[in-house]
Amino acid sequence: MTVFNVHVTIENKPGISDPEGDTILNDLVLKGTHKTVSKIKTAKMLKFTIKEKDKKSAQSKIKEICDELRIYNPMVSKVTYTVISE
Amino acid sequence: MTVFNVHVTIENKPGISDPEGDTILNDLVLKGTHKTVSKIKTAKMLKFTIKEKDKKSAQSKIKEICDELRIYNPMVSKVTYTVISE
Amino acid sequence: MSLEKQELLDLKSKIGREPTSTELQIVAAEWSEHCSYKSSKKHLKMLPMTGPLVINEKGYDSGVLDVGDGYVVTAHIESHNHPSAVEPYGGAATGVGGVIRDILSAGTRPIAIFDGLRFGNIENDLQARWLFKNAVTGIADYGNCLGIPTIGGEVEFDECYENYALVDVAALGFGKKDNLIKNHAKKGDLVVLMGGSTGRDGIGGSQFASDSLESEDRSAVQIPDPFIEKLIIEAVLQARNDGLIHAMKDLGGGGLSCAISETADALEIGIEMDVAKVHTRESDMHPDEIMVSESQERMLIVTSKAKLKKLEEICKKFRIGCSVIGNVKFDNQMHVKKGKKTFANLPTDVVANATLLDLPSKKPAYLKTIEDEKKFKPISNYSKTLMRLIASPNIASKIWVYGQYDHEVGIRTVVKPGADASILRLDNGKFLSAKIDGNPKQCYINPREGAIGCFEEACRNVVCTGAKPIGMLDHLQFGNPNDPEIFWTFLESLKGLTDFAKSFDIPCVGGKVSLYNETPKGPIKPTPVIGVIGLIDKKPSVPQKILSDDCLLLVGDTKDELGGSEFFEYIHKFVGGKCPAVNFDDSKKNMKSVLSLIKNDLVKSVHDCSKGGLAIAVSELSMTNQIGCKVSLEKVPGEKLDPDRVLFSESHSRYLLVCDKTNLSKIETILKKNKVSFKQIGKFGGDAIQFFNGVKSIIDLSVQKAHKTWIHALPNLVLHGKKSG
Amino acid sequence: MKVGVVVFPGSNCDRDMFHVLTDVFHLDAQYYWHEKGLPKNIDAVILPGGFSYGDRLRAGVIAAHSPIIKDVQKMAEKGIPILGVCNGFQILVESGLLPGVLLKNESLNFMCEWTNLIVENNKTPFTNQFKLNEKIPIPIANGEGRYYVDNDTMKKLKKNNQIVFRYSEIVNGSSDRIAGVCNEDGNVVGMMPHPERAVESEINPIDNKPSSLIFESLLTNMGATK
Ligand SMILES: Nc1ncnc2c1ncn2[C@@H]1O[C@H](COP(=O)(O)OP(=O)(O)O)[C@@H](O)[C@H]1O
Ligand SMILES: [Mg+2]
Repeated sequence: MTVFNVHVTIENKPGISDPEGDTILNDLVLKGTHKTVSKIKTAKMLKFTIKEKDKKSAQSKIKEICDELRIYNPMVSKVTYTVISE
Repeated sequence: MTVFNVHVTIENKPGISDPEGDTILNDLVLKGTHKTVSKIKTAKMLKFTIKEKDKKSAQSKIKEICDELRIYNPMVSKVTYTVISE
Repeated sequence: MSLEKQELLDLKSKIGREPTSTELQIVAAEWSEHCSYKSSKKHLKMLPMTGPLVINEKGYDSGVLDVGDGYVVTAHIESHNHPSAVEPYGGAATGVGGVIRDILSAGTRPIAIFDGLRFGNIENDLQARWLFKNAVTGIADYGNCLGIPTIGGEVEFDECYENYALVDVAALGFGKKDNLIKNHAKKGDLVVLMGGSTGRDGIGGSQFASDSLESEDRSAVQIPDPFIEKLIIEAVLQARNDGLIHAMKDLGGGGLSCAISETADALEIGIEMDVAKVHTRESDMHPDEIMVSESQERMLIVTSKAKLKKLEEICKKFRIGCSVIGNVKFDNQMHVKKGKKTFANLPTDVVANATLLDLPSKKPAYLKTIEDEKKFKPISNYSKTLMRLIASPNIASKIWVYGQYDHEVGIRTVVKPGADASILRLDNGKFLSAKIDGNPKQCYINPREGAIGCFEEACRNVVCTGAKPIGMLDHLQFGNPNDPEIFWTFLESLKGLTDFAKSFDIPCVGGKVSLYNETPKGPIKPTPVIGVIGLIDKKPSVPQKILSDDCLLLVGDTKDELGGSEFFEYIHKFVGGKCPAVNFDDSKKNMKSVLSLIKNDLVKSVHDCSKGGLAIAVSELSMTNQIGCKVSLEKVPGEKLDPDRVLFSESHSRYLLVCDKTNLSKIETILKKNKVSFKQIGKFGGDAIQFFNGVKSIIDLSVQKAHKTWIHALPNLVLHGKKSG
Repeated sequence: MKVGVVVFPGSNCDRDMFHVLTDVFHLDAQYYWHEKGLPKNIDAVILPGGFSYGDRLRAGVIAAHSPIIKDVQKMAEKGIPILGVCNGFQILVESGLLPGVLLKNESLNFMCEWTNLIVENNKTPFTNQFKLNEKIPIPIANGEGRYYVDNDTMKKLKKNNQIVFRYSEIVNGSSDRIAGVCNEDGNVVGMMPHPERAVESEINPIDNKPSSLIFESLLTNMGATK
């Protein structure tokens, strides 16, 4: 068994608005001196530390947990899994 | 000028508690059937879309913005930058 | 999104030609059950809607009550069931947003929110737990950000909501009568869309609300933006103060299609609009999408050319969008263009008035035997049974819920949540109290008596604060109305509410119908939710601390009415039995007498008996005051019944009164004079909740232990999955 | 005596604060919109509670970049009394006028409840009428109210007597139960609880006198400096 770090990124699906990102862009960044930023999208990340036999099973285990425990709502969010280290 | 995506990940510095991660771990994950997870840490991510001449200046510009506008609070948070695509 | 075959024929014959695709979309949105009330409208007319305090104006989305001295209170109720069942956080939050804009569109400032929440059995259903937790967070995040206090509500769990959620939200507004918007339009007036941008989210939403979940359009998820809503509120109120608004309507179900057609129809005008002028989130939206998008946080305003500049300045100050999308005509047509090209051109009365249905109804077969009781195992330990009820999700304290809601902002909240009804102070020195109540368990057993019971319970809660009920909101939630048995339950409930409203002179000032509430296992139980608004002219009854030796009186008869009670359902797992029925004469006498005792300052505290019956009502007084109580069951007014019946019957019209013993005889004189059935049933003191049957002690619970269980049961269950009790 | 109430997009206790200043304490209060400046002749500034910019990114951080904050800074340097309540406190912290940060409550929830404060510093313009250790029953209503500072800053706070209020019990996990702090000069005070919700007996179920002293302190202070 090895220890893995799995990063789960949860963000609104494309086409679903992200009011927080919009506010940070329009009311903070674009009010400042930096005008080359054209979009900000927010996401939430959960970094799991898990013991599994390999990278693949670490990822699939985490995916299972996130689906089962409704860590995100598939109706609104899309989620990406990245296994970082062994 | 090229369009870059820069991901900024904001998380608590080591040593600063993360009640949200702890709660997800203890009240959700460990209550279920998955006991191999040993830690969960939460982070917030901002995905910037920015037009800059190269990767390096995209990253340094975003870093500048984040420092200047206090996108993260240096007393409690640490931040990592990843330039994703061109 | 589509019309029924018959509706399509209707539409064609009314306009005398083939409709365009945009016209079809517009009409389908407006003729959906949600927007047109096509199944219910004929029948809703039976409710009394007028009264000396009711102000009726055309085009209002909320009811208006005159509370004197030049001030009005507005009220409205809505639900957001289907969206909450798939996305509880966003669904519940945008539900708050919608009802707030209804209050705003009359020109009043929203001052209070109420939420009624219903889910499956959270003791064993993880999804119900997830729905509950997220719906509460959604309401909290939205209302808190707006700075409108959420001061009351209810939470109930029942297996019939498995895989589903009922999220009802009511709101109150307050303002000067002179500031009410008098909806009108003048020649040359402009139609302005203000607020957030129009996007693809929520497309198909209102149609979705009228479909059962299985055929749901899963793209109909709405993202709440309370920050924009807050800015809209401030901008609209500023525009109102500056006299810039001729007419106003919020965008809710059906989006622009409904807002434009209903505004035009109500004002008897035509509106010509250009979809290219709508500020959209994405650049490639089709006119059909723009017309039916249900993006939240938008308002439609009719203003004049001369006033436009000031309106635009206000919107700019509050950094919200403001687009002139059309102008007022006098041809009674709803004309939708993109640039020069016409996409729809329909008579507004055709769009705004769907053909009403007269659905068949039939008494459900199950009702024949539902009131029959079976034999129960005798209760061996009443203390244990009471403790289990105290810990049961429906009875446990809801502080975990309302503690997440800012209920103080606005500095009006005189009595905070946790009492029977909260009290708000008004600027004219009067006080307002309100509560919403539902009881699907009783409504299932007897739709008529159950609905009346909800109404009476809401009245009772308000009366406990010393307020006289002045208006009612009804929210009728049922399954698929095309099932004659379901439709019968709808009609029965409605008739019951109508009879009560007429007999008690409480006008209905607003309401909502939500049909097609079906879960994968079938229809929900009939769930009317009733809101009652009460007014206090002088001093509100703020509960005073109960002390040792204070007397406990019970007003009203306890009857053998345990159908749908928590005792039957939670302890005996039995659905059925005799449904509590309100005796109108007794109800009136009891209300009147309680109000007069409060007015004369004779009681320290008043609490109504409802869920869980007398045993729970007494326990609640003891727990919240941290003092013991000794009650004799044989003193309880009413027919002679077994102890379990006396303890847990949910008969209506009952009030617990607490008084200092020096006031006892005065109280007795008044109650006797009013020919009210009552008795002193106990005394406070010590540190245990005790019930005696004759000399035999049948319940003896430590107040402290009970209190701890009562407070922690719900969060323990929701957060940690732990059952208490 | 002029008191400025600063309003940001999303402020929602501004009207409550204004009511208390004008109707209860008969002060000459004025609203100031975040894009404008503050006049020179102002005697005190209050940043009320609410959800400026919807609490996005972090409560208070976006508002801290508003133009008006530059003027608030100047006033602070001049020694003029400045009070931030709830979101106002968050803004003062995010703009560097006060030390520390306000994190999500340990419960992770928004919390609306009555608490008790203990007065730890009675030398500020908002606490000069209190006895030390006096108790104030007062409501909180926030989601990000857990005050945190690192060890070094905490030492400094203690040394300079910058802790103004503590909760009498653990409420949300704040470092050292801190509920309010001041700057080194003591003229800028931030607090999470809402005094404007507690000064009128009609809506304060416990005792409205202690909270009133916060405003009476200000009155005394202004009387003294005038
Ligand atoms: N969802 C909720 N939101 C706000 N307050 C609630 C909610 N649920 C319950 N409450 C409050 O908790 C108290 C008890 O509620 P409930 O048991 O429904 O009262 P009652 O039995 O008197 O109708 C009331 O003050 C009520 O307003
Ligand atoms: Mg009650």
